[in-house]
Formats: sequence, C-alpha cells, structure tokens
Amino acid sequence: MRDDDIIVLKEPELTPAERLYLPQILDGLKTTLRHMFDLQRRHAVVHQYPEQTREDTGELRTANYHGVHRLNKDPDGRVACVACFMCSTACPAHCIHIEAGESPWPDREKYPVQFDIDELRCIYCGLCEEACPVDAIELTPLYELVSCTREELILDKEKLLQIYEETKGIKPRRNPPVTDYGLTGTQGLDVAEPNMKRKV
Amino acid sequence: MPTLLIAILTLGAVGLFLAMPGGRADTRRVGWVVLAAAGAVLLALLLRLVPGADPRGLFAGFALVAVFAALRVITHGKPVYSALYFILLIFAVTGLLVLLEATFLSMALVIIYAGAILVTYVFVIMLAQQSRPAPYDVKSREPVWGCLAGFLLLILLARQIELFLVPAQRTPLPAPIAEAPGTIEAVGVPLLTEYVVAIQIIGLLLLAALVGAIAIARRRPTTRAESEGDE
Amino acid sequence: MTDPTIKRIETVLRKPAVIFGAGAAILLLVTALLALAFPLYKPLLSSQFSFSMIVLAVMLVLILSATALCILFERKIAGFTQDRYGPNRVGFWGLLQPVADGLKFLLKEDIIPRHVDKPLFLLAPALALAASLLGFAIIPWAGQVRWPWMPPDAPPLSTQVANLNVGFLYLLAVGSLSVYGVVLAGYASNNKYAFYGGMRAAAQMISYELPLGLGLLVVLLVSGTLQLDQIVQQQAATGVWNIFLHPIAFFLVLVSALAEANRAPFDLPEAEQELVGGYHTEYSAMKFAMFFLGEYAHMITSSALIVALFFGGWHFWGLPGPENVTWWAMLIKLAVYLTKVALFIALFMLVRWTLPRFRFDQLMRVAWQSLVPIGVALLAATAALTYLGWQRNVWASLAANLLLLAVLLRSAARSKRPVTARQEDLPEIDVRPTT
Amino acid sequence: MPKIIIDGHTIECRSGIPVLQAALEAGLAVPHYCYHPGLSVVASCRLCLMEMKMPNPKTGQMDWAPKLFPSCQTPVRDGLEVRFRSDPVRENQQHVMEYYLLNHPLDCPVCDKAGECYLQDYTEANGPATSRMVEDKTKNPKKDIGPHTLLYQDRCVLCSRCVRFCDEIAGTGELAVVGRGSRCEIDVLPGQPLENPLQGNVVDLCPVGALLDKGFLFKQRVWLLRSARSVSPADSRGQTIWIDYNEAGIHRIRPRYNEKINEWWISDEARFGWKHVHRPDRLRQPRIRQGVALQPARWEELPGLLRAPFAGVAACASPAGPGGGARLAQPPSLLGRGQGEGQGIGPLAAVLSPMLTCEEAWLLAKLARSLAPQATLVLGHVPVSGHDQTYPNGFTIKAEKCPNRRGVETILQHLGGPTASFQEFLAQAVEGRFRAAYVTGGYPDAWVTDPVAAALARIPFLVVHDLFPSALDGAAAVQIPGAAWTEREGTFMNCDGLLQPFERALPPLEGVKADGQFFYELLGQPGLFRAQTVRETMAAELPQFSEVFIPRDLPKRAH
Repeated sequence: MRDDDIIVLKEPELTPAERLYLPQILDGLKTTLRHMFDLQRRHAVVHQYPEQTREDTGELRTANYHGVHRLNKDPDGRVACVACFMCSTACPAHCIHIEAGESPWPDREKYPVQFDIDELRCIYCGLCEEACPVDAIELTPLYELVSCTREELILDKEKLLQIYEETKGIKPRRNPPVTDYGLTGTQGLDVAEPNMKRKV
Repeated sequence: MPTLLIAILTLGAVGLFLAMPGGRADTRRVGWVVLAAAGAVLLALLLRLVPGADPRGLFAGFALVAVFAALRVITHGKPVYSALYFILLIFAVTGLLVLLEATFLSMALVIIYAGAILVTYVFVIMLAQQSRPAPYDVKSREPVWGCLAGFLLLILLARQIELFLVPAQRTPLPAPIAEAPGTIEAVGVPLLTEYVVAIQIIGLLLLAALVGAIAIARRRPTTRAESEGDE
Repeated sequence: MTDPTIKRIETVLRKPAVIFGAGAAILLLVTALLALAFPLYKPLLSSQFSFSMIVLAVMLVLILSATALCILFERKIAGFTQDRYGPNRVGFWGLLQPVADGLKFLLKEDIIPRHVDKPLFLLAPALALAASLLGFAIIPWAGQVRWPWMPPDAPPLSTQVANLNVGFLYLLAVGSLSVYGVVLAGYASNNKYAFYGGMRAAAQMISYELPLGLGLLVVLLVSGTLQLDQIVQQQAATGVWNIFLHPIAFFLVLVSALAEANRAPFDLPEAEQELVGGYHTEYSAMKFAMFFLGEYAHMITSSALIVALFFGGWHFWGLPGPENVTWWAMLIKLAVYLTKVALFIALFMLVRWTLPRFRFDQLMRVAWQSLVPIGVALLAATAALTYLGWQRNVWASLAANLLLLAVLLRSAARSKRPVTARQEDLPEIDVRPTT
Repeated sequence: MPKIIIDGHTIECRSGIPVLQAALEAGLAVPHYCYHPGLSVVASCRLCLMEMKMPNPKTGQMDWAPKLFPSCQTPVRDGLEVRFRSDPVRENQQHVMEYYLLNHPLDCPVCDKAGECYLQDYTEANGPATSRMVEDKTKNPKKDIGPHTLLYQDRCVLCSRCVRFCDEIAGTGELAVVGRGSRCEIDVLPGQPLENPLQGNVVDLCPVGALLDKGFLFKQRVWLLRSARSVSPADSRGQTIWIDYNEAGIHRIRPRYNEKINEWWISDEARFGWKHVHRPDRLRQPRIRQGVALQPARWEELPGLLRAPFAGVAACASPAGPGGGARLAQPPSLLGRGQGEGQGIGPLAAVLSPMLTCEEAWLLAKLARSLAPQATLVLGHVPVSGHDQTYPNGFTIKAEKCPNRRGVETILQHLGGPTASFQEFLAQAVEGRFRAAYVTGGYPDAWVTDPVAAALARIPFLVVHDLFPSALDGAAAVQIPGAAWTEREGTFMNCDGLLQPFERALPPLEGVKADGQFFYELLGQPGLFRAQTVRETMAAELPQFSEVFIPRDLPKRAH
C-alpha cells in the first residue's frame, strides 16, 4: 500500500443548526410521521400473510426459492438419489442423514435405503442442491413448514418423494442427469449423450 | 433509673456486637435475641415513664422500622443489603418527618439520600466488591469500637431523655409550626437570612472537598514506560 | 393444522361490530351497575378522604389497563412508522392484543435462575412497578368538583389523591426511586449484561435528575408554588400555559423525562443490541411484564407531570375553567387531561421509533455539558425575571428564552464539534502500514 | 547414506531403495500406481517417470538424458541427480493419466474409494479435466471374486499390485492378469476364489476403486471417517491398525505401517475382528445378585460393595483373627460359606485376562494385593487356535488369539506371591479354596466352557467383568460390563515383548465404564484414568514398561 492509496475520511462539518440537534430531530420526526400516515405505501408493502400469499401476488420466485427439500425421481419413477453423501458432506448444518445400500436395480449400484432431512436443523442454504451430482435433491418453493411435533419435521425418504410428486409442476428438474452410470433409466445410450455435450 | 437504663443499653451494645457480621451464625442469633430483649425492656420502660404514650400509632411503626433498619445496616454481611436497609431507614425517618409536618425536609431527604447518594453507594458497591468484601473493609468495621461509641452516645441521649421525662421539669412539646403549608418558607427563609454565612461556609467546604476528590481521582497521563515500571 | 374452532373464534373477534358491541355492552353494564349502586357510595363521594381513595382506585385500574393498551399502541406506532400494520390478528385492529400478551405473560414459566440473589431478584420488579405507580398520587386529574347534592358553600373536592404541599418535589422523590428496580435487577441477576444495564441505569438516572430538577425549578420560580393543582389553576386562570413562557425549560424536562423513563433514545440500560436485554435479561413471565408495565407507567407519570407543569393540565381555551366545579365540567377536564397525556405518550413513542440510541459517553455529555449549563442559565434568567416581578410576563420570558437560544446557537456555531462528538481521548490510530 | 539431488534439492536417503521411495519419503508427491515398497517392482504404470542426469556419450559431460526413466526401478546411488518438475515429466504424466481415464467410469459419487483414490487425487491435482474420447467406454461387469471382495473391473488400472500381493506375500496366487492388450483383466481361476487369510489387504493395496470390501461396501464415505491408532487384539503378535470410525461406530479396520511386526499388512482376523464391539447383546449395566436374580446397580455403589467383602475375606484368611469374622462388612447372604482358611492360599483370587491392557492388569493386581496381600493372581484363559502360520515373506499369524498374555505374565512375575495358571486356578476352585474371585474376560468369542463354569460356580463371591452374557451369569454375585478394546486406551505387550500403546476410538457404550477407569476408582484414586500416567508409575517398578514402541506414521500416499 502506498501513501496515496490512503483516503483520509473526515467527518463532515456540521452546521450550527445540526450541532444544536433539535432541527435534525424534528426532521426525523417528520420522516416517521410521513411514513405513519402513508397508508398507500403500507398497503402496497405489507402482505396479509395467511389470506394473501406471495403466490397470489406472483412474487414467489419458484425457480430459486429455498424452501422444503424434495427428492426427485428418475423417468422410471425410482428415487434419483445415488446415495453419494455429497449433500450431507456439504451440509453446514449436518441435517442430512443417509444410509446407503446396494440398489435392487441392475443398472444402478447404490441407492439410499434411508434418507432423512431434519428440516428444523436445516438452514436452507441450498448447498445440498449444489452438491448433488445427479440433481436428486432440490429445494422447493414450499415455505409453509409446520407441525405439532419436532419428529414430524424430520422428513424421511417417502415424504421427500411425496413432496416431489406434489411439486413436480412448480419446479421441474433443471438439468438432465449428467453422469454415465445409468441414472436416467435403462437406455444406456441416452446416457452418454448429455455427458458428451457437457465437455467443456 | 440511670443504672437500669445503662444496663439496658449495655445489654443492647453487647447484643449488637454479637450480631455483627463475621461471627458464627449461632452467636449472631444470640446477639439478635439479646437485642430484642433489650429493646422490649426499653419499650416497656418508656411506656411506663410516659403515661399517655400510644405504641400503636404511625410514629411507633416508623420508629420500629427505623431502628430495625438501622441495626440491619450495620449487621448485614452484604454491603448491597446494608445500603438497601439504609434506604429503608431513610423512608422510616421520612415518615417520622411527615408526621412532624416537615414535608419539605422529608422530600429533600428522599431526593438527596435515597435518590442520589445511596444510588451512588449502590453503584460503587456493585463496582467494587462483586464476590465478597475486601479484607480491608472487613477489618475497618471494628465492631468493638463502633459498639462502644454508639453505646456512649446513647447513654448521653438517654440521660437527656431521662431529664426530660422527670415530671417536674417536663415542658410541653413544642407545637408544630403554625402554618403547615409554609414549611418550605420555614426552612428556606432562615437559611437565606439567619444562617446565610453558615450556608456559604458549608458550600465552600463542599466545593473544596469536591476539588480535592477530583484532584485525587484524576488519572494522570502516564507514558507507557512509566506505567509498566509501576507494575 | 390449526383447530377450526380457534380459527372461527379468531374470525369472529376480528369483526369490529363484535369488539365495539362488546365494549359498549361492558360500558353500559358498568354504568348501570354504578348507577344502581349509587346510594351505596354516594356518601363516600362527599368527603375528601374517601373521594381521594376512590380516585386512587379508579386511576390505578385505569392506568394499569392503559399501560397494557400502551404496549399495543407502541407496537402499532412502531408498525406504522415502518410501513407495517402492527398487531392486527387478535381482535379487530389488534385491540385484543393486550389480552393475548397478558395471558402469555401469565402462563409463561417463571424462571428464577439458580445463581441469582433471590430476595433482591424478587424485589426488583416490584420496586420498578411500585415506584412508577407512586407518582400518580399527586396528579390533579380534573381540578375540583362540587357534587350537586353538596351545599353550595361547601369547599369543592379535589380530584387529586393527595394534595401535598411539597407538590412535585414528591414526584421528583419517587421518580428518583425507580432507579432501584433497575439497579437491583441488574445486581441480583448475577449476569454481566444485566449488571452493565444496572450500572448504566444508575449513572444515567443520577445525571438526568439534575436537568430535570433545574427545569422544574424554573416552573417553581414562575408559579411560586410546588402544588400541582395550583400550578394548573394559575395557567388556567391566565390562559397562558407555561410552555409559552419557558419553552427551553419544557425541552429540558422533556429530555430528562425520557431519560428517566429509560425510553429511547436513552434506553441504554436495556439496549438489546449490546446488552442482550440489559437489566431484565434474566427475567421472564410476569416479573418481566412488571418491568414492562413499570416503564409504561413511568412514561404515563412523566407525561402527566409535563402536561400539568407546561400544558395547563386540564385547561383548554373555551372549555370550563377553574371556577366551574360541576361534575360534568370535571368529566370534560378529565378528558382534556387524558387527551393531552395520550398525545405526549404518542410523542414519546414516535421519538423512540425515530431516533437512534445514544452512546454512553454521548449520553453523559448531553446531560452534563449541555442540559445542566442550559438549565442553570435559564434558572438564573428566570430568577432575575422573578426579582423584577415579570415572571408571568410572556414577552419578557420569551425574550429571555430567545436570548438563551441565540447564545446557544452561537456557541454551537463556535464549537469545533457537535454536542455529541466522538470521544477525543481515544488515541489517534495510524492506519498506515508500519513498513 | 547416499545423497541424491531431486529437483535441485539434495536429499539424504537410505541406500538400496528406488528413487521413487526416496522422493516419497522426502515428502514429494510423485504420482504412481504400481509401485509399492512391500512388493516387487514391475514399473508398469509409467506414471512415476523422471528425468535423470547421465554422462553424455559424446561429450562425457553429465547431462539430462533425452528419455525418461521409471523412478521406481532406479535405485539411488550417491550423486544421482533427477528431476520431476520438468515439462517432459509433466507431459508424460498427463498423457498417461488421460490414457488411464479413457475407460474409467465417472462414478466417483458411488465409488467407495472416492476420497482415498489415487486416480481421483492425481486427476484432481493435475489430470485432464475433460475427456477427448468420443467412443463408448468399455463396460465390464463387476465380479465377485471372493467371500470378502468385489472386483469392479472397469475401474481397474491394471497396476497388478493385488496380483503381486497374492504371489509374493500371501503366496497363494489366486489372482492373475488374464487376457491381453486392451482386454487385460484381473481375475481368479474358476473354483478358486480369493480367500487366503490375508486377502483383505488387496483392497487397501488397490489404488483405485476396483477391489472393494463387501463389508464396507456403500456404508460410508471415507472422508466422513476418523481414524484412531490402535493395536489389534486378534492375535498375540500385536498388529498395528487404524480404526476408522465415526459417530455411528466402527466402519472398518486398516493396517497401520509397522516395520517391526506387520509392515503394510494385517491378517483378516485383525481386519474383520471388530464386529463383536457392536454386538447388541453386550452387557450395558452392572448387576448385583439379589436373591436369585441379578438386579441392576449403579456404578457409584460398586466400589464400596466390592471392597468390603474382598477386604472381609482377606481379614478372615489372615491368621491373626478368629475375630476376623466379626469384621466382615458384608451380609453373609452375599458372602456364603467360608472355606480354605489356613491353607496357605488366600481365599481371594483375581483372574487377569490376557485381553486386559498392561495398565489395567497392573491396577487390578495391585487392587487385589492391597485388599488381601495373599490374594492369588491368575493369568486368565489364553485362547489358542491351530498353529502359527508363516507366509513366504515372513508374515506370521499367531495361534495365540489374545493380545497381552506376555504383559500380564510380566506383571505377575514381578509381583510374585501366590500366582496360578488358569488351569491350576480352576482345579483349586473346584476344591472350593476360594471364597471370592474377580474374574475378567473381554474375549470376543464365548470362552466359558462347562468345566470353567462349574469350577467358578464353587466360588461364593464371584465378580465377573466381561463383555457378553455367559454361563457365569448364574454364578456371579456381581456382574460388571466391560468395555471393548476400541473403547479403552492402554498398552499391549506382544509375544516378542514389544510394548505398543493404542488410542481409544469410541466412547464406552452408554452405561459402561472403561475397565481402567473402574479399577482406578476401586483403588480409590481420584480423577481420570490415563494409561500413560499409570504406565509411568508402573515403569518405576518395572523397567520393561518404561519404553513403548510407536511406529511412525507414513506420509500420505507414501506406499
């Protein structure tokens, strides 16, 4: 760092009125009063949540909203997850618990026997979504996540797949699977295609 | 009669000494019993001496609270509690002053003592001794000398009271100052006429004390080397 | 997942007709009961002592419920200033929110941490609330009243609980006690944040009592009496409120009252951002609520005091004056007084949601380097006016005030720093790299 | 000590090793697959090629030779100058890597080797990010080549480490490279699966994910595991191991390099001998006999409960006292009848299992002797199975299936006094000579045979400290749950007298106390049991325990 890189910031000089503070306070009061009686802005800004949702106003960006997770299915209707633990490794909140097993299908090696997400621990950062090599885990735009017990909010594989069924239309899977070990189903050749396209 | 009074007060002094903090818990309990006994005897004595006295009045209530609070101020182990009992004492005295129609004085007492001085005390106590009193504080309490001095003072006061109570010399109680609402005037006017010199001298003294305190407490600008050398 | 019954109840309660209907019904019921029981308490109304007791009881109930309403009011104002609605879920316009809040406070677990100094921990919230409520004793709510059944030559009754001849000295005294609740809460909690809060409160309250006292002394010099009802009557009789005489004194008292009530921008003892919750960090449930109530009660007392001292109390031009002591005039006066108090409370809240919090050294500087000198100067000027016999002369007083303002402006213009500058005794920091 | 120059830095190295080994030991990350210091050198992977200075035949000057040399096949000699940081070397590595990746599937997410895969690491460090190959990749099915092992042929890089291991170390030669050219494969002969007692090592040896352990398959990703240095209790040789574990428990055991004992290998017994740690029927709570049944007890009450009867027994036995009986601090119902007084043998016995660590055995022996100076100390049951097996390169699997017989024996010899072998103890117990005994077990398998149970049932106050329920449950007055060796720390002395410490990997099961900690509390010692502290106090009396052997950790990928 050279000396002329340094910018010395000086406090701005105050006018006598500012030093006296009172006019400034009155100025502030004016601002707050203006907002107090600005009904139009208030109506425009505030949503009355349960009656009026962001879906209604079209402000919910379904493409990138970080809501409840879902587990995608492949075209054959099987869970797309390959139980690679990437999401649980990436998860800063350690809220994903996976137990892997040998898959019952001939074209796949590994699949999740158990897949639990503790939605209470989750911080909805979306790193799992980023980490997933097969785009199996995704965050849906669902934000109304309530339950009467904590246990209900630990979502298991069945619930996560169910959420996929419910949100299929809202948020389609963005990418086709890109790996070459038979994720998109039984057609072996289809698999190589996206892989080749992906070469940079 | 003086012998009886002196005996009672001696008893009280001994009880107070026993009840002082620092002693064993059972000793302190004994001290309180002794104190209560002495107080009861004294009360009985006073009632016998003053035929028309009514112990149930507000005066008695305030007075008892005041005496109890005063005892707790010096016998309580924790400084914060002592300060709080002091405040209680001030309220009791305020009550007494109000009974005497000295409202201005009573309010001044609350504002100055409870509102300012004791808040500062509490402030300082909280800052100074978080866990337990420092050894010099424990030492400087000197319960023996304290009790002795209080005992002597009380003897003198009791002597006066006794003289006052001898029927031949009893004078009527001074009537409350005539115009009750004028108590501020009653306090203020003499202060600024009769006692104006005294007031000024006291003011000067307080100013000197203030300047002295600031001079002592002022943080002297020291260079780093010096401050390290001090340590 | 919500219980449909609860949902239905909620919807019903949110209808204005339901709320106002129920309110009107309760009001009617109370009025009817009062009317029916009139022979029972009629004799009580006639003597000053029993009447004072009735005023005491009524005002206590009124003010405790007003504090609850104040919290709703505060949240509403907070919402409005921030372009929100504020609470509007419980009842129409959120009017039942205080009930919900109260229920919540009552039903929450009352935690007493193991490490606290238990007696003081329990005492502190009680002290905080009690000290704030004590002040209401001498507020002259509605001047004087003479009931129709009383003989016309009988002295009218005062609507004050206690007409002390030391007047607002008493207010000053009990106001100074409210610090104990805060300081003891901070000490007893045995928690460093609470402790800092307590320390700050102690220093702040002692400091701001001075400008408050100086401002009150100005009023004392002007009116020549300490009794609040006489001060109000003077203003009502002349029609000149003290604010017109001494706006600067009013400002001093207003600022000091804010500081004494621990309201923003002087809420350093409970500064959430720095001290978690300050002195009430360790408190929960009803004990926490008592601090809350104490703060709002304190605010109401302060407002009532300011209204009495500077805004003519129950007086308003064109409305019944001090000579009218009929019962309906009393009601009008009460309404005027309460309206003024409400306006002041609104001002306090507006200030809270407008101004940022002071830093502690700034707080101290404002008190000792600005308010106290101003107060002393103003006091001297008023003393001079009083000596000349012009103490109630509007033009003379205003001239004195303007003169003072001019001096202040000039000194502000001369001074190299604003009133609340950054600390100069911080060492200069050289930002340049050492190499 | 020859000195060689690698990339301009002079390095002193052992003589007789290849340059690659010297470079790896110096901390250089030289990529390689086929080279392994424990196996013969084949120089087939061509990844470790380097530039070397040789005399130029024209000028006679030392100059960089135009062709690359395999560093794994070039022995070090004094003054040798080589370099790895040069463009030809890099280019070679890149080309070789591209070749290896031609057919390698892109299935790292499901491959268990991911995280410790050489191919993955080299690719990530400097390999090609993309593939130029447009044809379909060769797909080979996975093969089941043995009871423990799977072969994913399409991941294989044909480094032949596994083949050489089976030939040279195990000497069984099940694996072979079959086929030629691009159809080369690793395979076993029909009917001869890979099942020698060392076969688990091929999984560790495999630099890629071709050979995988069926037991670990898909269980965890390796980066989620933590490792603890441990010593295997599988036999008395003291093979050093890594225990890979996480919150869910142990997942696998890998060999830990140890130049004195097992080098890079471990036997399958050591590798798979941890399943008992997670057996669901492990004891989890101390229990005390009340009436006929054992009732749960709290750990806090045990010291008082045990010390009193033991001390009482000792007092009875001392010749001093007919009044000794009156000093019995224990209700007779717990203690039963007394016998064997004045027979020269103390009626109290402590059975020190060879599964105990040296420190625990020491504490227990001291405890017994402090309560009853004439207490009999017994070396517990020593399980033996078959004969010692020695493999061609000297790797030995001992028949003695316990880790610390020698350590316990050393302690018993040192302490002197009445000692007995387990058989003698049983015989005396049958005669009813013991009135109280503290029996430790801790064996992974059932060890209480009928004669043992019958003999021990004769002891009125029997304390059993073991991992699992056994036939002794009916006889024990007090049953104390033990901790498995993964849940303890301490030292084992192997059959050759080598003292090796090990770390704790898991916390003891909930409700269980580590044995050493419990003995510590029984002795009335304050604080926590630390093996090292106890070992230091032992060393003051027994110099054998003053020095422990901790093999150095190899740098990452230094083999």
